[in-house]
Amino acid sequence: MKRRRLGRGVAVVGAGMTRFGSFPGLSSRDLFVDAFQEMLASVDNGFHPQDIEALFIGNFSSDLFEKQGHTAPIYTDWAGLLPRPAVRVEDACASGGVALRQGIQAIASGMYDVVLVGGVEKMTNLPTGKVTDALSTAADMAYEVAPAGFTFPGLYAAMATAYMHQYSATPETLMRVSIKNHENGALNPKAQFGARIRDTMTAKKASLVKKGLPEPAWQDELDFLRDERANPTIAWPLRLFDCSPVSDGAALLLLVSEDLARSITDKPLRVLGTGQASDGALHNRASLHSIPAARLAAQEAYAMAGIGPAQVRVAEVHDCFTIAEIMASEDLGFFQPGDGGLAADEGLTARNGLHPINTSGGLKSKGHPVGASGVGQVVEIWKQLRGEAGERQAPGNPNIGLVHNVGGSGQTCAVTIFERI
Amino acid sequence: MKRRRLGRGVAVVGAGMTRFGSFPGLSSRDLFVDAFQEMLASVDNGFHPQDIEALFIGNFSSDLFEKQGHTAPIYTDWAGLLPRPAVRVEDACASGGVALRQGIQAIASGMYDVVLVGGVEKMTNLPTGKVTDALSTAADMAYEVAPAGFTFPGLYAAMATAYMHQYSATPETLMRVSIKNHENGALNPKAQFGARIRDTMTAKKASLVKKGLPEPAWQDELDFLRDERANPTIAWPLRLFDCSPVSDGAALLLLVSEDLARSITDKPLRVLGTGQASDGALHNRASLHSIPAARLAAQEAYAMAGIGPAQVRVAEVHDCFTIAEIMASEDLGFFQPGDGGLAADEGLTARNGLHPINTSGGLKSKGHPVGASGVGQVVEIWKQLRGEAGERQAPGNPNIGLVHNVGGSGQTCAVTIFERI
Amino acid sequence: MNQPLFNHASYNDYLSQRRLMGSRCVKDGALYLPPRALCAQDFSSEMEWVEFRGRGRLAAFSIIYIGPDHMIEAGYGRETPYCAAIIELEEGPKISAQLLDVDVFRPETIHIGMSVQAIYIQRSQETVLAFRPA
Amino acid sequence: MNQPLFNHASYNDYLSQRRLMGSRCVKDGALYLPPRALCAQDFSSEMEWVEFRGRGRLAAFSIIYIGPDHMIEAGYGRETPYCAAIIELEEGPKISAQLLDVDVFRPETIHIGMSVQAIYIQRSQETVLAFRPA
Ligand SMILES: [Zn+2]
Ligand SMILES: [Zn+2]
Repeated sequence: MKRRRLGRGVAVVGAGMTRFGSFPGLSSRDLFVDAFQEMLASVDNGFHPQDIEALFIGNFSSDLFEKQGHTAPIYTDWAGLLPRPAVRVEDACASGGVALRQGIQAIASGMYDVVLVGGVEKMTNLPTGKVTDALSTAADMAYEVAPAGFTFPGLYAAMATAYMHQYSATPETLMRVSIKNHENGALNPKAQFGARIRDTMTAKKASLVKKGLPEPAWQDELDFLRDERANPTIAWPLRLFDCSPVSDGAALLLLVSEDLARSITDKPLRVLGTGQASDGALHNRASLHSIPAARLAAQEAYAMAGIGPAQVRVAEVHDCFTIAEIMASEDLGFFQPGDGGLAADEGLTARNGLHPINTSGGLKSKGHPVGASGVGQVVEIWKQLRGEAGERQAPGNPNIGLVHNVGGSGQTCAVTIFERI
Repeated sequence: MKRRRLGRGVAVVGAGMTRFGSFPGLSSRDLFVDAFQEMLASVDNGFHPQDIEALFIGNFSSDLFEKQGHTAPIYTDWAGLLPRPAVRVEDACASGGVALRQGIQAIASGMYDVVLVGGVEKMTNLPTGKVTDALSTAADMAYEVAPAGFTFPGLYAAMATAYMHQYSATPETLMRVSIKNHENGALNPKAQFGARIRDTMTAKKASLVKKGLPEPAWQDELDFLRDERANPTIAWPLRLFDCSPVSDGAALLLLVSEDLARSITDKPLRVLGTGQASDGALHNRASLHSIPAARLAAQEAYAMAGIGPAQVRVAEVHDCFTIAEIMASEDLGFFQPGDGGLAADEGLTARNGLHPINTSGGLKSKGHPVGASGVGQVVEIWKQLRGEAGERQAPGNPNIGLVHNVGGSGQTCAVTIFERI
Repeated sequence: MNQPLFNHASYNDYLSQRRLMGSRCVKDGALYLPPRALCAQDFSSEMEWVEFRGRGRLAAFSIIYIGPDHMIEAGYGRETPYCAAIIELEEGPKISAQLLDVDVFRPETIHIGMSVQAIYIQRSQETVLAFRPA
Repeated sequence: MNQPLFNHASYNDYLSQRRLMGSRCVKDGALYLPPRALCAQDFSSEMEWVEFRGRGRLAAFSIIYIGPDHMIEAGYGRETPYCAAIIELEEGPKISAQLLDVDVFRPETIHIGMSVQAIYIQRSQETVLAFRPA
């Protein structure tokens, strides 16, 4: 593994995001401006918005979701930042994580000292069927979607069958990931779902009883999640609560060259390492029970950072589906191949576990406005490493955090590691 | 104007493109592979494709044109370059020129030594009405297209009325730009239109006579272009021959850190300067008879290059419409505001003129596969500065060339300057 | 603070009431049409609604023979072209809109600088801002 | 050199003749299904057509209850789910296709590793490659 270097250091000095959710009447430019205002408010010390020199914005498909292309200059205009150069970056659901890398490279190149990195998606204007179709375009339409009828839940479900076949994991393991992420999300005011699955179950029970229907015999969340009526199958073996929702949202980061960082905030995050890799359609991969591009991206990021997985104290991983979080926990080296499921069962990825994963609630509970997700992950790492995550703060004053952002079923993966300095 | 610098030098050492045109049965990945093979063949000295470390690919909207998103890893796969990181860059018709800037920044950052920069668009699968609608998404759908019914020809036509009102130019000036670019394109085997307008006129005359119809009284090309039947109005004052066509095509460049350049080719082009700027919807601009973002991008590129317009020996400018070339020739400083039309009338932008513009035929005659156009411009500069442009070679052994790539009606402009070293 | 959000949805709501409403920065008076939530001059988000009179002058235009889908559905085409225009309002902001009641077959009769007045038209169940000569 | 281009259009043409055709690199024998024009191993463009036998084994699958538009149009839905599968062909390449003639309501009866055989089905006027248990 070649060890890559940046020409100069890059730091995150500000971060903001909208709540993720469904916001009728708000367009993507409204969301962008909301996140921009929160980002501005996050900056501790002196900073003037006019110091921003360029924008790099991840967005999967405003083309299909809002019938609007060429959005980067629109957001720039609406944020009052004309005539700054503005670039839209697209790698499906990894658009945000890849936009972050463009911002990092732009500063390291010496061209710019201060850049804005963003991610935004407005998905809920379309009916669900059209959303499914739009998301399908992140897979190979000619060779995955058209002939096989694969959808995104279907592709991850196929990985789940391969994983379960290889390692004898069960659907209950997937359910525990969902339960854990909803626990975390319930503590995150920015999350789309504010309820723990236990609360959802209790509310549903009460509602059924109120309607004069028999009270379901759910003993615990697993019982609830095993019930086809409560948790219908979307793409076997994945059910509704294995899937992240359809969301609107925006997230923004302020990046500067490292020498400027302390003039802007007392607790900057330094970019320690970053990696990215690509892959073909799911069927073309050597492994169907892990995401090879994630392994390569992580290796590159670790090599650049000069650390290993054991030093990562908190991680936001791309849990578009529950199986994805389990594979990620292995692909990132937190657990051996095949042990990710066991780790989830044993609570090792909980907030107070050995490897806290998705303290934000993850895409599953926080929401998944696809182009914004990779940037939203960094917003959580920003809060965790600065000790500002409130009730969901991971213990032990974590100083190193990682984000793992996957596009499609793994055709793209970007991994970036941050250290509080 | 802040003078920007790159952390290290960047050079173009290879370039290739497909012919631009309408190619039924060829998808964008076929076009990409074609251009990739020609790029590989263009490299003089030792180079192995596996040395490519990352890809930056401009594409406006495969989402709408081909119903396929997340194309960057697909092209990477089809070119045999997995698992290289691959980034799609979108700024409407400036996607190619902006992708080039990402490649430049990636090398200057120290992250990569060898990158592939590409642009690709497959437009001709859709019927013309759908193409018009897809291109409209590069304007503000809510505030330009929906209320006013503006199309892209319409927006440039509005600039033409503002220009003509300001400077008393006439439609004949626009026609002379078209005639000149078709003259150049007729000498470019990669051009969509292989015929000079005079040849088209002669052929049309012959065809009418053959059908037993009266011979039209066209004395010259201007007569022909003034005839509504031969050259129908699309968006007054712009007619068919003022507009670039709907095209398929791909173009690719090999970029390396400057210290590697001579090991790969004997005649590399160094990136001397680059600039980019953004703007709002057309109606929001201070000037309607020039493109402010182009002026700013050019100023930034000149400042970085340490040269002025007089030193540019050959330029490819974004003539999506004839009026755009005239405004570009002023925005880039080749002529004073209002003198661009006169310069076109006097032939100063012809191949052997003071400021040769669009020796390739420009978007007008070479074709305009929107995401590929900004990269295709660099392919022409590559040929001109290396003295490999054949019959359309600009005289005087030009050593400095410029590309000017506009997105939308000027919401984005990227300008990059190259020097043969 | 229970006023409508300064965005496109509110702008359209006002248009359906035949009112042309933008926003004004309370701090520096900058005017935005369509309305914005954030001032591009000073990044203030203290905005107030302001009604525009709808009077202005023609800044640029085109007669469009091949329109987008929604204009074709509205009956426009090669034999029935329409005038798309940029209007500079008296209050300062410029805006794109259809210019009606002009002779689209004699564009030389349409003059940049001519005075225009806002009107409200119905197009596929929506109220749309347009202009006509004043 | 007058052979069909090694691309999707040709692949589909062959499918409509109920033939499963890919490409093989003449220099190093690398196999591509669907066909490619450029070899990812040695960047050679010297390719030849090769016919696949259509026999393979199941590598991964899902039973899909909410499909994309074209599958809904083909009659699939919540009450009529279908099996989307990844098949590893005997010759090596893997491919995505529908797996028919399996009990979609008892997915435990569908086994990774089971032998499958290509069939050709008609879906909205196109010939589509699918598989069934061998
Ligand atoms: Zn203000
Ligand atoms: Zn080979």
